Amino acid sequence: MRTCLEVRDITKSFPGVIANDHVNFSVSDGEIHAILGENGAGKSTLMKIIYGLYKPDSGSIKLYDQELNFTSPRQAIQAGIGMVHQHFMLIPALTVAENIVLGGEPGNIRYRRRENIEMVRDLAKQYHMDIDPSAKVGDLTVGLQQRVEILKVFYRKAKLLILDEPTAMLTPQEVEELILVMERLRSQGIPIIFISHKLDEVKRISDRVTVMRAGKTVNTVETKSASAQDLANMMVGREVVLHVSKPPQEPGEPILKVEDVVVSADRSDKVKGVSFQVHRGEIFGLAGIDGNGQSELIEAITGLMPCKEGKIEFLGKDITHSTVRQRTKEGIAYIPQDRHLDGLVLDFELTENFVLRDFSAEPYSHLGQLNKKSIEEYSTRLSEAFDVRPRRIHALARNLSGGNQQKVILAREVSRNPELLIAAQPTRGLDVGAIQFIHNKLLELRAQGKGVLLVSLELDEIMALSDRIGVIHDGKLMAIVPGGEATREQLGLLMTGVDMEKEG
Amino acid sequence: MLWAALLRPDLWAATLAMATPIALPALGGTYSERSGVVNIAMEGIMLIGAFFGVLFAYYSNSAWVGLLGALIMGALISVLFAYVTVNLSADQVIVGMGINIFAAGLTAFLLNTIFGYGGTPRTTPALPNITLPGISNIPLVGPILGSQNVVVYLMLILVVASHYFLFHTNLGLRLRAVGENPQAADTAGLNVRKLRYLGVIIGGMLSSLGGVYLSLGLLNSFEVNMSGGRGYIALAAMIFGKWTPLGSLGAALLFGFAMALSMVLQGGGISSNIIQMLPYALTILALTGLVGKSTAPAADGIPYDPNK
Amino acid sequence: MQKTLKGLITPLLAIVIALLIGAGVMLITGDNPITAYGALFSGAFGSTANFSNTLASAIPLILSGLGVAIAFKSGLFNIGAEGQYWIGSMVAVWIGYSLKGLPSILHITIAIVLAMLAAGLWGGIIPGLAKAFVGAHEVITTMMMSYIAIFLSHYMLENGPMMQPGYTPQSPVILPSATIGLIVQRTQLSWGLLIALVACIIVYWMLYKTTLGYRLRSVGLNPRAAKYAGINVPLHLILALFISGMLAGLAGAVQMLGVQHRLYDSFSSGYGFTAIVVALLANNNPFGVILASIFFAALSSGGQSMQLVSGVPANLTDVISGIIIFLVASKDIVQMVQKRWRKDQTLASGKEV
Amino acid sequence: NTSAPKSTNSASAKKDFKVGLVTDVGGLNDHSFNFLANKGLEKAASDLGITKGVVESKQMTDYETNLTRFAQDKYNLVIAVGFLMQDAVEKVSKEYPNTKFMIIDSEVTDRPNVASAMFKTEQCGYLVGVMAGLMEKTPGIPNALGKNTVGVVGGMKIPPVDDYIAGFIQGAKSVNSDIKVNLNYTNKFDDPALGKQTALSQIANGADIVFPVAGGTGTGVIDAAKQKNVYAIGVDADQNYMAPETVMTSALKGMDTATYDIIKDTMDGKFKSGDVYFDLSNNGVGFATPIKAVPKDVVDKVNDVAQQIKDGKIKVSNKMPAGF
Ligand SMILES: Nc1ncnc2c1ncn2[C@@H]1O[C@H](COP(=O)(O)OP(=O)(O)OP(=O)(O)O)[C@@H](O)[C@H]1O
Ligand SMILES: Nc1ncnc2c1ncn2[C@@H]1O[C@H](COP(=O)(O)OP(=O)(O)OP(=O)(O)O)[C@@H](O)[C@H]1O
Ligand SMILES: [Mg+2]
Ligand SMILES: [Mg+2]
Repeated sequence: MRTCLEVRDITKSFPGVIANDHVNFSVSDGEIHAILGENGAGKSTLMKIIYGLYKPDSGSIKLYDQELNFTSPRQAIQAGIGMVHQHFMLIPALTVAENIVLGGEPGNIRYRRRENIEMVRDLAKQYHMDIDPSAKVGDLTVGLQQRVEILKVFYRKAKLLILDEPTAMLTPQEVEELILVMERLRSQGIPIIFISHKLDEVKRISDRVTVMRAGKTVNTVETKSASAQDLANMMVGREVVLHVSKPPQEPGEPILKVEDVVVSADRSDKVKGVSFQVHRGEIFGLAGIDGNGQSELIEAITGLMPCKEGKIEFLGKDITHSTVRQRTKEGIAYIPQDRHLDGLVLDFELTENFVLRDFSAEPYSHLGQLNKKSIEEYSTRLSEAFDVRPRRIHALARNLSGGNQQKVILAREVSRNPELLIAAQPTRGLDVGAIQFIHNKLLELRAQGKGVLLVSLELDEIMALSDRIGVIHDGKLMAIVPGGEATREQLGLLMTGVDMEKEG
Repeated sequence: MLWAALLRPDLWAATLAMATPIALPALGGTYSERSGVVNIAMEGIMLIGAFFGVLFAYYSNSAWVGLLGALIMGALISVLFAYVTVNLSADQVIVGMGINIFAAGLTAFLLNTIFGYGGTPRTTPALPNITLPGISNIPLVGPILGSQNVVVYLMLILVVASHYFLFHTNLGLRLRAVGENPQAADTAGLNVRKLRYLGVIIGGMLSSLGGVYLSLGLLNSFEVNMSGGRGYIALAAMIFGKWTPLGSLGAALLFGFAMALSMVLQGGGISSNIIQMLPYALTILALTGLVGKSTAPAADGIPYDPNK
Repeated sequence: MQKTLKGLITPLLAIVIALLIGAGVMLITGDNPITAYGALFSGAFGSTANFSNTLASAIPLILSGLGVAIAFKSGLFNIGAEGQYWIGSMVAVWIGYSLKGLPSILHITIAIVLAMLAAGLWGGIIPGLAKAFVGAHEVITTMMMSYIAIFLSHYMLENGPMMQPGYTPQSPVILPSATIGLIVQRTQLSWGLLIALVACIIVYWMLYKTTLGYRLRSVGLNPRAAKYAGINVPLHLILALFISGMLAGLAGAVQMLGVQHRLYDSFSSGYGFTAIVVALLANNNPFGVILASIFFAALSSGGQSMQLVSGVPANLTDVISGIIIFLVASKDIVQMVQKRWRKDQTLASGKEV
Repeated sequence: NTSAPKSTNSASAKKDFKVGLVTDVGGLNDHSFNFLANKGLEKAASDLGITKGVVESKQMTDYETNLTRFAQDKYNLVIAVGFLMQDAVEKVSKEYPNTKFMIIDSEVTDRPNVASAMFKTEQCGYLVGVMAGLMEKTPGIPNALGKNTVGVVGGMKIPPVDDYIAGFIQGAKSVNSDIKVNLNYTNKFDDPALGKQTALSQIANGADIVFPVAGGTGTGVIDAAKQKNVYAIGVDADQNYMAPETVMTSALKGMDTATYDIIKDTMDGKFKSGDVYFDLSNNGVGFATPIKAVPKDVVDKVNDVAQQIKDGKIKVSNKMPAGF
């Protein structure tokens, strides 16, 4: 088989980091080549170099024996390289169709609105993706946005595909669809570079795996020849435990009671009467396809959105109409799903982010004046306890990797010693090591007799951690099943709105 | 009195005439900000256009040459603006304020050194008023639209054309994309820098045209600071119009109407100072009552450096 | 220390380049740049009196610049400092001449506090409420309120309630008890300078050392995260515009009580827009605001002395300050020149060896 | 006062005689008093050989500084243009008793070293008002609209503006009691575009003579009259050159000659402190020769009224008539 892409000795450094350090690997025609590595290993940087977004400091890249010297993605696109970016490269204010054709619009001067919509509809159908081409991208759920990102690449009919974590936001069903498409493309001889933190996906579909660690390529192996455990060990450079061990535990009294809650946004009800309870010493998992009301539900519980109907009780007190500040004081901690949007002030120092929820409480402030010393002490303590890297408490949050940003939020919320932790997508985009760390923290809270409400799109995560699982669909709770008994199939069906008991 | 005033066609003609020097720079700002470059320099570029329009018109003895010269000067200063904001990632608001101060000083300085304190020569040709034969005879519409300065018609055409350009052409789509998310536009293969230059330069030329309207359209002379804050009002009109050409025109018309009305209503015993608050108060009322939130293009004001 | 020095290189170099361009213009128009710049410098700093007057003109810029900076820090663009300045001026003067028989300290304090309150409400109430509850863009509302304030001051003085009976439209002179005294006699430098400096320290302390400053800054940087942090975002938007307006109002009050002593019928003080430039050039740092204000004050007063001595129109200083702002903002141009210069130097020294 | 130079015979003495001029914030381009005062100063420099210095103030607070600068530099006479400088002149003249000051358009009394040049512009306003009133009554004037309406565009409601306007209205009404006067203030002195629109609106409302008292804004008013083929009346200086067919006459305020005269008097040691009034009787104010469109009998009548004012038979007030 012909070698399609050949990467030789690529080096790229950013101020303070060498993101790629003499990286070598190659991709052949008709191959799905996975790249594995911890957060910050340099995978995305490498892909961006191939795509012409970054200029390497040194090294060479060849596409079919032709040396590439891209200075912008325009040339990469012309050379037939397509890339799905880890952080969406979408324009929220434009429609799906506009996003997809942008840069390669058919016709000359006039933008052909209707034709483009039809064309995108056909394209989506061809790849079995259900999407409304005239919807505004900003109104779509992240899962749907991910589809747009993928369709953009298919529209350009690339000769080499780069998929940087395309499955992070997809439902299991969508992942299956994507895998089918990838296999189809492979059979057409189109090579694919595939980045994912999910070892089972990598095992299932890739032909070869290149593992990166700290900017270097550690090894390239045939996928068949390595087990998931081998791959994980290679990535981290030591032995890792892949499975969480959850000791059995009797739940205590209820700590959070949600009764017939209705939440509405943009003039329609997003949560349509949901009731459940979270007990002490319990992890309650909320499973569901993105956009079925889980964000609105937790924002109503945390006080970020008003509750239209129903009642929320916490520690026996009615908090339905309390402010965020009151709820925080009562002992609700919250890890929001979008760390950049809600969880952090990126241009604040770590110190300021560590006290984001408690800055007005003693000892971090006294009579309205911030207490610098105690904030610094607290920050240092948290940085060490949660292994936040770098260990500089005066660094700006913006300059941390996603995994470390997540640790800052986790540290802040867990250390407040809350009675209830609401964790929304706490491990999204994190590597196995970081995921493991976070899972252990959640289990620690459970062991201490606190309540945990876990919201995740990852069924594996939900199933591994939850004592009970509530499945939400279209703003309604379909069922609550015991964690130990749930199966993927059962949950998957419930998530799509199929109620087996009624049907069966 | 108000009713009688509203029925006067000259009120509406004045509305259009007063709206023009606001609508043009507002339209200019729309181009620039749609491409992601915050433009607060409309006031200064208007002065540049107004002054150089007169300068070129006087020495060539042709108002059209003056117009052309003003557009070129507007484009030149915009290239400079684009260079430092797009290539060098300079703070767009600071540079814009710098241009405003620079332009006010430069035009006053040149006026005094070239023409002296007495002002620009009276023999400077002006841009013609045009009477549209078909329309000027229609009652009501005729007195309003039938005979206006050529720049007024040009403005109306440019607003409609800009609407078409921004929202119905491929290039317009690209320009907007760059202002919303330059990185996404870059990865889609667009040339972010070129598109931003395009937005800034068209914007500068339109602001300059607004200045030309003041100096060569309405008059045939230049006065120090004759833009009189219209560039800033245009900034408000652009925001009010939600960064769209039609919206900007609408806001400019509202403002022009209130200005014209405050002119007509004077003399009823109320202090002219109170009456002249009308345009500003009406703008606030309309904004809070009708329009509400208007959101800037997402990447407006954010320099794009692909290596960051 | 070294960092501070390094930070000063860019502006200094920008000033040099802009002055060179200005010199080029003067050579073209046949003026002598050395005389002109000599006059400019000595007009701004050349004597105790000149330096005092430069400092005096910097005071209103410092205060209104601080106001604009606070708004920027809270994510808001207060383009209406001019109007807030006028409101503060009106109230201060009114209290200054109408309240009789008060001890000086009390009189001054009342005038200043009420001026600040009024200007704060002017900026905070309508623009603030409209921003917080309708999302109305503060650029529009503060600008419009500014024009309204200016017309209001015309109204007050032209046959209005504040007009001094007599020929000219101006207010009565404030009473001696409301007058802020001079630091340097026979100049305009009043103890208002102290008020301005103290205001800088307070604003710095407020922004970086208090929970209020923390709230304002987080609302400015990320309103969603601020809401998540339990901060009442609409309230703090209003508060930011209120405080911003208070400072612009303080600028007016200090100017009236310290320098002008009565209100005149005039178009605009020009402080509003200069304040924006001051805040931006200072990168919204309260202490940077002091330097930037002195710089603009020096250019303005020096420019007039330049016109007097050399006949070069004072407008040229606007050209020069425009270029300086331009260059400071585009740091890279200055750095390019800097590198070029270094290279030339090393080349030159290399040749010598 | 003994410090004034006694003789101005030698050339060096003339050169040593230094006159400084401080403009108000309107600057030298104001088409009005700053411009005219400077014109007088320039004439003095070229005719009398004095040394001149000019500063344009940028802010209200610059007045005091700029006046002081001249005084410190030992200028013999310092001219302050505009009533806004009254406080500054009062203050600085006290600090520098050996320097002579002249203020235009404002009264500074009780200072031995300050002369206040006051112009009775209500008188020339009255005369052009009479002319306008008669024109409106006279049938057959080309381009007249026949609505017996005139328009006045004021820059701001301040004395130097309202004096003219008060006189104008009284004059017009004195010969034509039914005449309608549309009065607008632009509240700006430097916005000719606004001036033009204001005048256009007045013309659309029937005005066929417009009278701007608005500095640079007024150039737009004249432009509007020219475009609509009606008449305008110039202000301060003879503005006929702006539109020879349109500007039928101008109300003149001799600030240039006043400035020149006071400089000359001061040089000759004849500086007189206190109010110096400029009115019809000393040709300090007046009106420019009307164009041909103004009938001879109208001009005769205006000249007649002028004589009556000089003789004190007609008293012109600078108070606005009721209703305005
Ligand atoms: N634009 C940038 N500026 C500075 N540092 C950067 C930049 N982009 C990436 N880095 C740094 O380079 C390193 C590699 O980042 P990269 O995004 O390539 O990691 P990754 O392997 O894709 O991680 P993840 O699995 O989290 O996506 C990290 O330390 C990151 O902080
Ligand atoms: N999020 C907020 N929104 C509005 N005002 C607030 C907010 N947080 C605190 N305040 C008010 O600001 C003042 C000073 O804040 P400080 O940090 O001292 O509050 P605190 O002592 O924590 O208040 P409390 O005792 O109510 O918790 C307090 O009076 C408080 O009411
Ligand atoms: Mg990555
Ligand atoms: Mg407390």
